[in-house]
Amino acid sequence: MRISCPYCGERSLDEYLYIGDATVTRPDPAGANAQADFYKYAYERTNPAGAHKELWYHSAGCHAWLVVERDTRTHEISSVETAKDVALKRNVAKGGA
Amino acid sequence: MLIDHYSIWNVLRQSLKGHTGWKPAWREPEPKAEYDVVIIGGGGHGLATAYYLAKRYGITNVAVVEKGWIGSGNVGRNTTIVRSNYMLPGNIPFYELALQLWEGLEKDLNYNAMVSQRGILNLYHSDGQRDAYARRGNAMRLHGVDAELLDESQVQSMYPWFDYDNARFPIKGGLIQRRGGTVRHDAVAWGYARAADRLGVDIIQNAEVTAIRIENGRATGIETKRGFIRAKKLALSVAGNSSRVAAMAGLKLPIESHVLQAFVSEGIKPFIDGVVTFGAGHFYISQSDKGGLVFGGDLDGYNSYAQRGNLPVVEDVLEGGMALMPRIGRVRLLRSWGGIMDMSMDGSPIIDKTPIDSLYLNAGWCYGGFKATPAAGLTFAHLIARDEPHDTARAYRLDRFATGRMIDEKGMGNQPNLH
Amino acid sequence: MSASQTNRITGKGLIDRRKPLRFTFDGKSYDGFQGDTLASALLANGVVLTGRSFKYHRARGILSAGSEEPNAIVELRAGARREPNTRATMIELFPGLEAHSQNRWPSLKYDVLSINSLLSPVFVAGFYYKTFMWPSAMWEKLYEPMIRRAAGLGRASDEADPDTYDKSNAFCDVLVVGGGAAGLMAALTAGRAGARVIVCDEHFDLGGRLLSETQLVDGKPAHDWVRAAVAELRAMPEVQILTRTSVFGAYDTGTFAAVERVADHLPKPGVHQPRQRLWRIIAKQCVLAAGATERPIVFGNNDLPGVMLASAVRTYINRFGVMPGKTAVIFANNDEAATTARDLATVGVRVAAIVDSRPQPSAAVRDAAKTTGARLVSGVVADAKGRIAVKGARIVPAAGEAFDVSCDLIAVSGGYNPNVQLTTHQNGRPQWNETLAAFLPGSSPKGMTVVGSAKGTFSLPDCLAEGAQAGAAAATAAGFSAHVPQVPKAEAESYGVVPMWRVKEAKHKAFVDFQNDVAASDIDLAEREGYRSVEHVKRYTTLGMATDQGKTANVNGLAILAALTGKSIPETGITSARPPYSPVSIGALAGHHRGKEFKATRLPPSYYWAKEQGAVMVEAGLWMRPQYFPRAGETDWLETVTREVKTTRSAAGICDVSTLGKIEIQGADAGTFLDRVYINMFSTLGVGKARYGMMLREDGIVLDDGTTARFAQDRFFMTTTTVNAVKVMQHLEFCHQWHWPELDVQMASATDQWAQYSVAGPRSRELLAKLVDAPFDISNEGFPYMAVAEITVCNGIRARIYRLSFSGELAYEIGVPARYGDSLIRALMAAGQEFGALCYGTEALGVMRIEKGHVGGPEINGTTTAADLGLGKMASTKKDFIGRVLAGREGLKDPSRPALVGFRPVDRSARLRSGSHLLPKDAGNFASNDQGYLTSVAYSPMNGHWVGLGLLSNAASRMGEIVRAYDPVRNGDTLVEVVSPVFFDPEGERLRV
Amino acid sequence: MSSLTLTPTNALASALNSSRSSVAIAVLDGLSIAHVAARKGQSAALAARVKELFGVTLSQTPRIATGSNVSFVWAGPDQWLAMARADTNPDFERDLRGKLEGLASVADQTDARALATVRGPNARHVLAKGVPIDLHPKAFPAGSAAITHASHIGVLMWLSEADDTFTLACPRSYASSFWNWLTESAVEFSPAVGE
Ligand SMILES: Cc1cc2nc3c(=O)[nH]c(=O)nc-3n(C[C@H](O)[C@H](O)[C@H](O)COP(=O)(O)OP(=O)(O)OC[C@H]3O[C@@H](n4cnc5c(N)ncnc54)[C@H](O)[C@@H]3O)c2cc1C
Ligand SMILES: NC(=O)c1ccc[n+]([C@@H]2O[C@H](COP(=O)([O-])OP(=O)(O)OC[C@H]3O[C@@H](n4cnc5c(N)ncnc54)[C@H](O)[C@@H]3O)[C@@H](O)[C@H]2O)c1
Ligand SMILES: Cc1cc2nc3c(=O)[nH]c(=O)nc-3n(C[C@H](O)[C@H](O)[C@H](O)COP(=O)(O)O)c2cc1C
Ligand SMILES: [Zn+2]
Repeated sequence: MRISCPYCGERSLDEYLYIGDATVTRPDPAGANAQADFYKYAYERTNPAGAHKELWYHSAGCHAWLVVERDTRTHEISSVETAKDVALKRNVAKGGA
Repeated sequence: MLIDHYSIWNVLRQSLKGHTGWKPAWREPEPKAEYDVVIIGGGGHGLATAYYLAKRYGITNVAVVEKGWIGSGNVGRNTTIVRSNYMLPGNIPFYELALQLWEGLEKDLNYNAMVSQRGILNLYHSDGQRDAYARRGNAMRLHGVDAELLDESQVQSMYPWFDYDNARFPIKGGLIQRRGGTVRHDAVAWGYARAADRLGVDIIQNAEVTAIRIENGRATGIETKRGFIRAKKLALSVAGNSSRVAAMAGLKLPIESHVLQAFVSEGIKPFIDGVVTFGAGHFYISQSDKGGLVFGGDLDGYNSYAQRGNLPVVEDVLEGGMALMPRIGRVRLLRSWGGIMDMSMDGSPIIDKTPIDSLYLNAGWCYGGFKATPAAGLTFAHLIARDEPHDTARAYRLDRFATGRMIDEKGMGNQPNLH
Repeated sequence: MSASQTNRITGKGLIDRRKPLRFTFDGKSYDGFQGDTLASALLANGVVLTGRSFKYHRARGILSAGSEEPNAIVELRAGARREPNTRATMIELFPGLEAHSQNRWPSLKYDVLSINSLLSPVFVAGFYYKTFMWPSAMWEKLYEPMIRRAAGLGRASDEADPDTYDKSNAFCDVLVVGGGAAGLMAALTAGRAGARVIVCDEHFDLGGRLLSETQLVDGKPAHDWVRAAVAELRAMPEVQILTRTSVFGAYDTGTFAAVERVADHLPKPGVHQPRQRLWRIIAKQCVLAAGATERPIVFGNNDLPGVMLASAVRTYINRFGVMPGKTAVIFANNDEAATTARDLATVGVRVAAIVDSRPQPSAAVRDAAKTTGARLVSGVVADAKGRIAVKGARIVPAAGEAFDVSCDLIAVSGGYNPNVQLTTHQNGRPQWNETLAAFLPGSSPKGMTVVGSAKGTFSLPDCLAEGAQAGAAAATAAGFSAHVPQVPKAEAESYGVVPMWRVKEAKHKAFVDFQNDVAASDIDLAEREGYRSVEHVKRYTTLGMATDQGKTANVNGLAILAALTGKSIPETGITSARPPYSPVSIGALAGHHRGKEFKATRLPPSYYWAKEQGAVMVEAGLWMRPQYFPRAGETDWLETVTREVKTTRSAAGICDVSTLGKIEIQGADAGTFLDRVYINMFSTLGVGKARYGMMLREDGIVLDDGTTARFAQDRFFMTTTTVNAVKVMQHLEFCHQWHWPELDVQMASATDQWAQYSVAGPRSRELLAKLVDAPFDISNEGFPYMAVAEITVCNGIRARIYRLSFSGELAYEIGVPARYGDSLIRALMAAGQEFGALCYGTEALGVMRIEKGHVGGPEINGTTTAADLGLGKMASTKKDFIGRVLAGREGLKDPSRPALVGFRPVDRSARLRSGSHLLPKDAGNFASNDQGYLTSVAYSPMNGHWVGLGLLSNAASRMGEIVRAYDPVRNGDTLVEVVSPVFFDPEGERLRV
Repeated sequence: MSSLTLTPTNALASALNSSRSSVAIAVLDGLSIAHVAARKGQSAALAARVKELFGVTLSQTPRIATGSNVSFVWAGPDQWLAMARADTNPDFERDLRGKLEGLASVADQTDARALATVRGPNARHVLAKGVPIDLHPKAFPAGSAAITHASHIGVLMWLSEADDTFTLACPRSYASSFWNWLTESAVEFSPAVGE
């Protein structure tokens, strides 16, 4: 499997580390149900068979964290974005809402 | 009259008649409209659960519903290691129960699954690893389980041909559980299937479950490729597919599905007697009774339902193999394959009721569920039959992550691919 | 020509008759030629019996001429280079080649275990599952050893593999797998377009079937065309030809694995030559032109030596100039019978009969029978006759009486199976084609096109045309402008297959899987017993599980099963092929990474110096660190370590701590960032100060600890533990990029930049004073505990100095650019000489931290919280930080959770061991009494006895209690007293002086 | 004032002394190296400043750009390794930090890496044995850079703009293993060694 790092280009699996689901984001630690929210964030996974947004780290490359959308049945990758860009957009969305 | 009982005498008798007199190992029944218990998943666990439900708890109106052929999942693709050399109190008694059940399995099932207690040796390469193994071995001994800590010379006398002289991480010794060993994987599925079938359990193959019916907060049946089947109690035992099937009931689990590869070499004359795990890389190995070296290593590391792996792990595993056993350089890899496993968030399994009435869950076995098969079947059957956990499986609760009572042998936390 | 090569055909074949080669088989010497395989050379010498089968020890000869060979597998070479299960059909002959038959005793001809063959009615599929159950203890003692003695085929070498293996990465626009007609045409076309092309073929010559057939291409012998094509390819700078190279795996995103047998055709690899090379090929496009494999027909005794695939018969004749028999019977269900008959007759083999199982033998066959004078029979060969070699065939005509024909060769063709394996490695399912009676590629991996007979295109002109088209299309897809060229002319062959899977008239055992001795009757039995899925049949009978992976067996087997269950072949389905396509040596997959090079080694700056001192080194992760520095006369490590500790605590000790992870953290928000990743505050840390910090994982468990210094408002320097350096960097980058990208923070690893030494002990200040340059004030007032500074040492060398102490002594850490590390350790030692300073290793480091009750790896083990380690109070309540919320879960706050305390033996002379479990004093050895364990122990020179740290339930209320440290795996059982974890200088006075 | 003086040792040279064979590769020494990372929102300003100071356009893609006495090789998003001759730039990191104040974070890397050069017609064959990226001139033309690994050891590498020389920088502590791999990979081509 090869992932295209937006910075480095296409590289093989062994340059990357995987951490998992990118659809969960760190909840508000001051929220009313912080502990329940953090439990869900840290433990509950959709674990879909199909399209999966997930976080990869270009550990042997540029050290960027990436959000990769990949089909868990075929390993086919449909998109790669940097985690930073996704996070900035998410934060804007949060702030804007 | 077809013959049912397996014994050398019947085999000899049959050999004179071209083996035409054997009764099929299991029937191929049409699904009934309703069962007392429907078990989803015809793997080792599902079949064992059915068997013990019938045998120990007297519940025989049971169906095991399998999407493909029985044994097509991980029970048919694992590296066959059985052992109870765990460290934590939530685990040891459970796996020890399993090991004891293995020890009596053939007679129980009248099926030879070739339970072979040839010993499992975990090598250590540093003082820290030694002490960690001592901690584990001591925990085992406190539970009445056999464990011995070996030094380098003891390991040498067992396996003189490991790399001792030129190793990057020299072998300092090992922890051995002599009662550990291997079991012929397919035979476990077949043996349980046959024994369950004889007790009246319906084994329904090629019947993928596509939906779970829930009425008033209660699971009442399943939609399958072969029609709707009503169930008084519904039990999930689908290993690597737990999240997919649980999602049919609206549940999200603390589980990810990952692929683990396994490997077999060409058949060669046996020279590896027991099971060995390398402590300085991801590699473990045993030799099958056919002569193939059966080995494996680390997970591929990413969520996958593809049931196949990629090249980096293949190389990583074989690097470990050559580092430990430089004599296998000219032995050839014959086949590699993958299995999809439920990797739970603490590396330990879940046997529990779910928030949905009459829906029971057996999941999260990671790469260690084969050895658990008899105990998983027995304790899950207990839970289903009695509606309360079996004593040895009490710790395997679904809510332990929310309460902070994880059973984390490796200390890797909520990152499943590291367990 | 050598006299022994009685079956060599004069003037035929592509072997080099000027290069005779001598070899031995089972100790007997023979001659062959350069260009032979072991199989062709054996046949040339009239050797027909090559091995014994796995289970029944039946006589086995050569079936094929390729990598599908199930029968003729031998042990090659001897000693450390002994190589089991090697296909004689793929071994290139080299001078001095030594091969042995396998799985027989005492000799190939008289094999005692061939008695198994008589017992074959007993040893049927599933035999073991029904037997050996009683008494159960006998399994390991008797039955299994018996079974294992008979298991396996060849023997692995007893010695380490002496050869080296290489790996290489290759990238191309078009990978062509297979260099037959279709593959060559594809490569030529793509190559002409300028694409980067790699052509792999597992044989030592390109050409595929063209080397084996007498066809004409453009009016000339096919191999002339091959030669020209290869020459053209070789002249193209962007084309790489890899012969002796099997592409064995098709992985995701155009990744292919191939193994090149670089030196297997030589007696041994040349100097600096690897034996084999693993290629990782990344291809934009792949043209799979892997050809097709002929399948046998399942008739009685069809495993006898002398039964040979028809295509192999032609290969031996045309390519190797070998006559595989004197009198032949041909048994086929397609037109290959015709070609085979002609080729046999041409070289003088008598074709006694052509047996065509089709309802109506084709015109081609009728014609061939006529020209070769063969008797044409519409019917089947029911049984081969003979004991260890074919002596005849029992033929059952479609109409009429069965009769026998004597012969020593039965050439069979049951039709072709396209080699679709590589299309299925990513779960593609082949599709059944009724007309061709074969599985053709279904969905292939992205970017792969299948051509030629691998796709079921069996006629040469079509193979060439398809190759050209696919080559052009692949080059175009890779961004080149390619033209489909005029393809060379060739005549189309006819095929006309009509399935014939199993000869029902067989009287003898009829084999499906030759190597694993799976007979048709085993499939019958499996089906009867309910093992009706094709996958069950495979596993119950072991059909297709031998070293050849059923290349000649699987389709026959499933067709037989389909007939039994009454299902169609596509309903029955085929078992999956998995990598590798053909077996690959383990050495090749490991490559360079074995022995000392298994993993990279990291050397700390003082490494070479420490080696000079005779230090004992220890692996610490990838690092090699000095463990202790023994001196002459010291009898054991404990004596050395005790001296190192005592000297450090009384004078000065120096330790290389460069292995600690070091991270430069800069930016306007660096302080804020640290506040969020550490449980304690860092934004408030003064410039010129350091602070001990602890970080958690999000699940509330401790991740790592270390000190972080502040050199400027916006510039911090973090240290991590040695083992967690990489993990922490990854974690920080995750936190920054994913959680808080809005923060102005930049990070750079500095682990390798700084050589860092801890200088500890009461004389450490005096020692360092000799190195630091003026005007730096190293006095206690000028540079107090937890101060840090950027200074110079030894006349202007940049350095960083930190007043930190892990040992509990007055201590410093001094860092210089790593290139000065070697020099600095020498300077420190020189400066320290007058104070009696020494260098200490990881052992003494550990002893001193345990004496001080500092937590280390055994305590920060991925399951402990800050509170467990007695550091819960460090957590700031004024802010959020990673791990805070989940650390609040009830289970992690449970007071009965084991927490850190110290232990000392009641009998002060007793030794403690880490990993001992803690039980109440008078409690029995039961798990229910297990209350924790010792994490770290050391002999404390300062206390004069062993001390330990451990995790104990309800620890806080148990000070002074006596408990047992129970260590049955080392026969230990020691009474210990629960004490404070700080064993030395509890007030911390020494480090502040 | 101290009477003790320190002298530098090169990590690869130390490894070379203890290595098994020699190759057509050279140890590259004598560079001052600093990690330069743009401060938040300062990329453009940093680029302008660097252009003004050194006449180099900072590459936003994996390339090396060489200006008057200083080269900047891309080292990650918004990060570069700045390199200059050590003899004329002894205080390179501090100078840079001063010059780029407010625009970039600067960290000394002079000692963090061991550098080797590989050149010649077989350079790509040698490197292909461990470096998993496409080094074909079309895919990796002169001036290209990459962060990747070589035989499991992290490297930052580039192909010089001037001649066909690859430079590989590995973490200093890995120098010995790196050297073993490089020499073993090269030995097939009977190479020569230089300093
Ligand atoms: C490569 C590998 C090596 C391993 N090595 C070991 C080892 O050495 N020792 C050890 O103890 N453990 C090992 N394991 C783990 C062990 O194999 C598993 O934990 C265990 O087999 C899981 O239980 P099971 O047998 O019930 O699972 P499975 O056999 O996977 O059974 C689950 C069944 O559910 C079926 N199913 C799924 N979805 C549906 C649906 N929707 N409808 C109907 N049926 C469905 C599947 O088809 C499957 O047959 C290994 C696993 C792998 C992959
Ligand atoms: N008369 C017939 O009906 C009939 C039937 C089958 C084939 N043929 C003939 O066979 C030829 C088919 O040409 P083709 O090019 O398709 O096939 P081919 O058999 O000529 O060539 C395939 C080549 O691929 C190689 N190969 C296979 N798998 C490989 C792997 N994994 N790695 C590396 N190499 C591998 C083989 O060594 C072989 O050289 C034609 O000459 C055709 O006439 C004729
Ligand atoms: C313990 C064990 C031993 C195996 N031995 C062999 C073997 O000798 N030959 C073989 O072809 N496959 C062997 N296999 C692999 C199976 O053929 C098959 O690949 C595996 O069960 C997974 O199924 P799949 O490849 O059909 O997905 C073995 C599998 C296991 C679990
Ligand atoms: Zn990258």
